[in-house]
Amino acid sequence: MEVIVTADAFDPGEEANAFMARTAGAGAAVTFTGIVRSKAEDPILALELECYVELAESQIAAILAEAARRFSLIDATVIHRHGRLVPGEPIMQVMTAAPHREDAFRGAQFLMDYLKTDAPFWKKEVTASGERWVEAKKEDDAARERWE
Amino acid sequence: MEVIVTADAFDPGEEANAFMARTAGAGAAVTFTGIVRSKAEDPILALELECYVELAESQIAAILAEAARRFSLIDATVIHRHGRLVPGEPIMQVMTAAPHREDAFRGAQFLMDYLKTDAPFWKKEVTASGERWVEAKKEDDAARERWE
Amino acid sequence: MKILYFAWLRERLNRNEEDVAPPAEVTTVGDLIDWLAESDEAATLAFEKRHLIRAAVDGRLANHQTSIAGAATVALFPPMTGG
Amino acid sequence: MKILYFAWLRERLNRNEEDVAPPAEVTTVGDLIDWLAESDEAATLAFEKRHLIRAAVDGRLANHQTSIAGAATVALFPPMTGG
Repeated sequence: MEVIVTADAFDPGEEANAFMARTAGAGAAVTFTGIVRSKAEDPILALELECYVELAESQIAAILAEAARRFSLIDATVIHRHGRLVPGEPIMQVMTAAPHREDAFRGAQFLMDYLKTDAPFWKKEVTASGERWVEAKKEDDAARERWE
Repeated sequence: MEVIVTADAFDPGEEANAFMARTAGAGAAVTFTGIVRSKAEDPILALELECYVELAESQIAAILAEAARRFSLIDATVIHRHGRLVPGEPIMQVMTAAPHREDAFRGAQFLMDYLKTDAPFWKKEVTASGERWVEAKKEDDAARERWE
Repeated sequence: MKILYFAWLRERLNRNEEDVAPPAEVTTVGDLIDWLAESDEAATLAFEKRHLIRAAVDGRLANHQTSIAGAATVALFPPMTGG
Repeated sequence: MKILYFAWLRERLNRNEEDVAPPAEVTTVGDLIDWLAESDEAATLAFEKRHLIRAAVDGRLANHQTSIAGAATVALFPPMTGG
């Protein structure tokens, strides 16, 4: 179980390989990568991620422990960046390993749904015409609630 | 949309990076990697994957097209090995990219469920005491049926 | 007509493929399985669990009711276990 | 007691953190928000959408009913948008 909250860029594939290398006995590994997206009709120059680092680390550790317990994960890792990112850059990555695929998938989905609503990060989009804070989405609350 | 049916080993992280590099505009990428598993209580020496290559390629292409349609995937790739593999080696990998995470996750799960039951591969486990064909699982049929 | 065999069906029959010329009354995959099962003792045994045999006709997944009229290649195999 | 602010709450208040000494009757996160909102005009505006303010007390997520008795650090922030 590993939590990495960092201002540094990471290599998604390299991290996935390192994760799988240390996860012996798993038949299934799922990786989710969140990427800075810029829509053609409404381009952004950058995404600024603010973070309450100490709380992020403890919250993610707690969510990981709960995911491991619920879905019998052999291992799981969350990497989450903060600071200024540009379109195309990976924001965060969740990796899960389990004996069978359904647990690996559900573990990763659970982690994502909780991270969206319960990890102290705030996104601000920087556009040519100014800056705007990303609003929390009702769908994210609903997605999280399905696990209650 | 890419289908790779091959006897050669592949690098899971490198393939994931290449996939993400060619998938502009996606906010979410999901990678599932299936790995040869050896249980401590019943170790295997190798996994032999037999394949009807032409049918595998056309079937996987059809499943990919259906997944892209259902889940609005921006891109998706399936890599599936055949031949002799040893424990710890990646057997196959599914990658999906979508604007939002739920579609990327569901697309990858859909692909996995269909590959399990509808792609012409057959697994044989080689153990110290002999060889045995892996039997198809009822759960896999059930998993597939949820999408019907 | 070329028949391809895979996995334990291939092993039990001890051949990867064969060319056959089934009689006119063999019109479906199911008919073909029944006809092949009568070839010899190995075939009778190999096709014993008839309901487990899956098929593809000219490179498309098929079932026991699928017609084999005009088919060049029929593949027969156990349930798939890929992924 | 140290108060930390994040995201648009931090921007509207124009400060990352501050040290405060709330009176004895301020016992919960909700009380603290109401008390801070009275500090000045910027604070009144920043805390206007009271129901949107989330909190953590000494590094644990909290709600408006959570006690702040003996707390060293209270963080206040808008709904989280990570992941």
